Amino acid sequence: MKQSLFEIMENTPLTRDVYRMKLRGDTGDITRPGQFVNIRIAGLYLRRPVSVCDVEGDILTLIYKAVGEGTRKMSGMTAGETLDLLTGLGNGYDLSRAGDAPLLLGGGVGVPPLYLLAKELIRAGKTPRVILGFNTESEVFYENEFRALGCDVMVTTVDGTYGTKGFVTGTINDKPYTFFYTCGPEPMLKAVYKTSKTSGQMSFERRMGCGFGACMGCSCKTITGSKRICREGPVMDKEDILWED
Amino acid sequence: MKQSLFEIMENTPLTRDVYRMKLRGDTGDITRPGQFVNIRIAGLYLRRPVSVCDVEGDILTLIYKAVGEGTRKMSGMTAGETLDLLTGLGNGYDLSRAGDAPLLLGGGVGVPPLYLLAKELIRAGKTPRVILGFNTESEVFYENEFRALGCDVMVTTVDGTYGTKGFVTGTINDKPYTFFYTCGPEPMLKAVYKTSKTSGQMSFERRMGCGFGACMGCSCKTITGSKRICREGPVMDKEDILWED
Amino acid sequence: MGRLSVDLCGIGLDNPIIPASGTFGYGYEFAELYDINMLGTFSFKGTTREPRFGNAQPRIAETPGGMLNAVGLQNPGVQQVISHELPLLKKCFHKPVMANVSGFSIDEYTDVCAMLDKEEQVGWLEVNISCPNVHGGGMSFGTDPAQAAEVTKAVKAVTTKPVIMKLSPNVTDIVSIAKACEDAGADGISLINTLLCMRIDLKKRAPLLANGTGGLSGSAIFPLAIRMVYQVAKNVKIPVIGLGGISSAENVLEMMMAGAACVEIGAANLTDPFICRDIIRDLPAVMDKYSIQNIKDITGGALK
Amino acid sequence: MGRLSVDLCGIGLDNPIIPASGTFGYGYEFAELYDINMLGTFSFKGTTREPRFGNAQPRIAETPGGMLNAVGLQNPGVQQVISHELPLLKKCFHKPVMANVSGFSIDEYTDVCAMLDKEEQVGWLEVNISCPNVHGGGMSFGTDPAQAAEVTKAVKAVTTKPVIMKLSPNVTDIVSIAKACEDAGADGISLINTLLCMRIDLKKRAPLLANGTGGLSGSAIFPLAIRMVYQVAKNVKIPVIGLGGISSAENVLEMMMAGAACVEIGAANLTDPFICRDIIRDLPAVMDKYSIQNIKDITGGALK
Ligand SMILES: Cc1cc2nc3c(=O)[nH]c(=O)nc-3n(C[C@H](O)[C@H](O)[C@H](O)COP(=O)(O)OP(=O)(O)OC[C@H]3O[C@@H](n4cnc5c(N)ncnc54)[C@H](O)[C@@H]3O)c2cc1C
Ligand SMILES: Cc1cc2nc3c(=O)[nH]c(=O)nc-3n(C[C@H](O)[C@H](O)[C@H](O)COP(=O)(O)OP(=O)(O)OC[C@H]3O[C@@H](n4cnc5c(N)ncnc54)[C@H](O)[C@@H]3O)c2cc1C
Ligand SMILES: Cc1cc2nc3c(=O)[nH]c(=O)nc-3n(C[C@H](O)[C@H](O)[C@H](O)COP(=O)(O)O)c2cc1C
Ligand SMILES: Cc1cc2nc3c(=O)[nH]c(=O)nc-3n(C[C@H](O)[C@H](O)[C@H](O)COP(=O)(O)O)c2cc1C
Ligand code: FES
Ligand code: FES
Repeated sequence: MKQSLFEIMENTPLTRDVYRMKLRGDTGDITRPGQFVNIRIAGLYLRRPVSVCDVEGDILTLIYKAVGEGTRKMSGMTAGETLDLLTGLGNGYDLSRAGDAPLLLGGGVGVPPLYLLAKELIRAGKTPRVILGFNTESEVFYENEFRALGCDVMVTTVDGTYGTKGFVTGTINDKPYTFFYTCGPEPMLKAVYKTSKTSGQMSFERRMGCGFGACMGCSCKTITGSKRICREGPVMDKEDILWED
Repeated sequence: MKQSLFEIMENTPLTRDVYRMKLRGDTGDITRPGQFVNIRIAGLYLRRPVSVCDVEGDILTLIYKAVGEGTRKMSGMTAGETLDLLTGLGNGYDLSRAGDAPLLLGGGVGVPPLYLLAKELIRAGKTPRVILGFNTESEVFYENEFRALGCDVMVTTVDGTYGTKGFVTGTINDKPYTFFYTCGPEPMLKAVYKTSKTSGQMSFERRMGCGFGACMGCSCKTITGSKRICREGPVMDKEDILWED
Repeated sequence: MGRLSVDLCGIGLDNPIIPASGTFGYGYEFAELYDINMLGTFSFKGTTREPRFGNAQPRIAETPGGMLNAVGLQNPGVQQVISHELPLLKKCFHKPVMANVSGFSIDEYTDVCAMLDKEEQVGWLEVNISCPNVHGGGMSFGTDPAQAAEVTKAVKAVTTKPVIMKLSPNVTDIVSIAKACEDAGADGISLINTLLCMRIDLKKRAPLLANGTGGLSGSAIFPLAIRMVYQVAKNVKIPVIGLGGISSAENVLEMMMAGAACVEIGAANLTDPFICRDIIRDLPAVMDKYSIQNIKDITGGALK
Repeated sequence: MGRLSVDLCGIGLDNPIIPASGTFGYGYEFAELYDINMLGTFSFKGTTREPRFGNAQPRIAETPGGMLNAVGLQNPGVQQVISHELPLLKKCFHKPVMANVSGFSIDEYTDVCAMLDKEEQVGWLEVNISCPNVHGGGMSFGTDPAQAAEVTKAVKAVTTKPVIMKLSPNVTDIVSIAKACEDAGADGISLINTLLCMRIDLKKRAPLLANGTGGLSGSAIFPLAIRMVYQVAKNVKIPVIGLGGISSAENVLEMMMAGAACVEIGAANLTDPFICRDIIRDLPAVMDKYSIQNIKDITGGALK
């Protein structure tokens, strides 16, 4: 983990309330796709956790949805401003388990961390199949970016206004896969857990006090005992998950 | 009183820790020298009161010393940023009592409100004598600005490194005057109160909750009863003052 | 009856927004800024039997997310309030007003309440019991259920107007105080008053406020107020007025969901004199966002 | 002996900076970030007899100038702390450490303290009495002087190490609790623990934390902590550790002038993991500004 200042290079809307922010800074501690950063925002007490979407040299890409006070403040920031980030947080996805035909399932703002994952899988010589789920056409983002990487991309929308109508789980078993990686809202993770036919890894969200293991704010129960989402997570093995309700 | 946004046009140091800030905005409620504005500063709960140093059309000039969190934050602001101001606060000096030979006595950051006062007195055909007191040479500011207005200016420094050595009260009775106006730290006001030979008006500072008469945070006892420094003040008649210790 | 209307002890309010005592004077300063008749009502400056200058200077200090005050109940005394302030108030405000009463003995409370009871424009008496009881050992009336009940009973005996007991948060068990007031006949409860705090002047190595301690108000105390309103609303049947750190329409909804029938807004008026006007303006859109048709329906929505 | 050194119950500290329990784990996570041997000491995560998972999710909420937590004393239980955590701690920290102990009955306190008493590296026992007494009606041990005294006496009987009683701010009269602990033999007092608060989720119309209420920490409570430390320090002779909302070297000086012999820093570690290191670095220059030669000389400087 590192604490350092990043300079905003770009902050542009991808949809009505989803933004992409590119920052320049010390990315040295970011070692795996699926890790996250924790962002200090002036006027707010707690930092805000956001997944790493991409890293290229000293350029870090984040994609976030403006949902509350913190992310709304972020959406108003402009190039040249600096942000205090904790980087290198969380375990990240384990690429070694991908097998030959990995499947990536992203829902809404669960899509971003899969981008760096896809990139690394392709670098490792695999062609991931990617299913991106959104509510409606106007919310779709990053389809082309995944395609440009060379992935086999499919988009689903709940209302059918774009791509295939339905949830990502509707088409999950259309083609065979060796392992799955997913990130998205918890109901989607549950559905993937139930429908998936292989082992896999899922990334979770929790309200966080620190983001680096000090406060026990983010603990969850798993098959192998209590784990901190910020440290032993956010990525959990399918086999380890204990749904609490 | 008005609440409105002002745009910073300029924010430059006059000495090591005294800054002049020029702002553009709705100055319509500023009617008298000696009034003040109350400034909202992001991250701080209470506004910060600062005297009006000058108004020309929609340009407001403030001079402030960086002493604590709020004024330090102000000193880091740059042209183009906006500030939320309450304007038109306080009673201001009463020009009608000046007589033919008004005397202006300013100490440190008590100097700024006297500038607009001097300007208005000159506009009314009078030539004020002005004594500006500072601790030491490096803290002196606005001597030339007062001279440029056409005032008869004298500077005193406590350590004698510039102008006349001593306090403003050391030279107060060197020439005759019809009325005095003063602003500065409370020990100076007390000294002026004791040494002065005519009637006069003095401007006070108090920690303020609101700055516009709502909280009773700034009350002081006077000969004619309790008064709010922010509303019935900050300018008080010499005859009305009751020193509390 | 609009979407914002609520009821407080049988008197209808156009909306639940009430500037809090001590932060809105007698209304006429704010009437220069906007038409204060848009408010639900307001609670005027705490009134005592004799005129009080209040505490020595300084009386105000800044804290993270809030402010301390040790004004010390400066007010011109009940006679002057009736003869001088209420006539001025009447000129700019045409609704029932809330009279905030303080006292240092039971007698003082009853004397002041009896006099304000005769004033037609006074709709409610809000009885602030956070002052120390000078005849009862100096402990605040509001920190002991028995004393709180005694004030309530005494005041109820001298007025026919609804009596709202205003509670202090500086207690171990807020529910026991609220219940004691309810059992003694209170028509409503308002809470919270300020939280007793202190700042120290590093240069002087002494408390910053001349009084030593002061009361904390502002955003910092909002979550404390929510907890106490929630606990009290769960345990009493009379209406609760929620206050403490409210500064937005969202805060108003949160306080009402915690159990408040309406809300008061204090320190926020001091840093943003138009805050009550703006909150009233913002409420309908924020209610739409959370699918709230009539605001009165959400009172206590979060109580389980 | 440097300018920053202080004494805590007979054990010297290189400086008065102590990360607070629950915000610094068992130290080894922070040891990856900086050399934690620069600290005065630190207080490790609250330890109970049995392992505890703690409360359901969510456990964390943001508030103006602070945060709520309802972690619920998650810890692996005293046996695991001794067998697993303390050996890890020993590898990265070479000074006496403060053991923070919690309990839901007198027996639990004494069992845990007796076991930790045998650990050489434990310098002080910090006994957190803000948990409810499950055998005594559920009221927190820390809200009643008699119960606070009972815990103190029981713990003192099973250990020879200095016992520091950690007080809850959720009380009417903090001085009476502190004095009861002192009279029962406590060697020191630390305060404040978190302030009981609540936030409500507007979408769900329910408390945001699964537990309903949570404890407020962070800057928002700093002036409350200053007031309580001031009042307690004025009335007890044993050393007081001041904490609550400290996040700068200036805050440290203010807390010590209010009467603290040394300070703990809690929530600030969570949002700025290097805060303790930075405060230790900043202190000498800030002391120069206020003409302070040795920091221990300012303890209680503002008490009259
Ligand atoms: C490991 C991790 C990775 C994440 N990655 C992304 C991402 O790549 N893109 C993205 O848009 N969002 C992501 N989120 C969710 C994001 O953190 C929240 O949307 C954000 O914190 C909301 O802050 P706010 O101030 O706008 O909302 P508010 O509702 O005002 O926030 C109030 C508090 O609740 C917390 N909070 C609110 N929603 C969430 C949530 N869903 N998860 C965790 N804490 C929450 C906030 O952090 C804050 O402490 C991630 C969350 C986690 C835990
Ligand atoms: C009517 C009036 C006019 C003023 N005009 C000027 C001016 O023209 N130029 C100038 O440099 N200063 C002026 N001051 C003083 C100025 O308001 C303070 O220096 C400033 O508020 C300090 O804020 P801070 O955050 O930097 O200091 P901090 O010490 O961090 O402030 C903490 C709190 O104390 C209050 N406070 C601190 N010092 C003073 C003070 N001397 N008077 C009132 N409140 C104080 C602050 O407003 C704030 O609420 C004036 C004060 C008043 C009352
Ligand atoms: C300057 C000031 C003066 C106050 N005077 C009174 C008073 O006279 N009577 C009273 O009941 N409460 C008084 N209060 C308390 C407020 O009415 C309110 O209970 C408290 O400030 C919490 O609400 P807030 O956080 O919205 O300010 C005063 C508060 C402030 C800030
Ligand atoms: C996440 C979290 C966990 C805590 N756990 C404990 C604990 O186990 N034992 C304890 O005595 N105090 C605990 N506390 C309280 C802190 O030690 C401290 O008393 C309080 O947070 C106030 O200080 P602060 O404002 O600097 O955080 C905890 C606080 C937080 C924020
Ligand atoms: S957020 Fe603090 S331990 Fe995970
Ligand atoms: S500062 Fe509020 S009345 Fe003067």
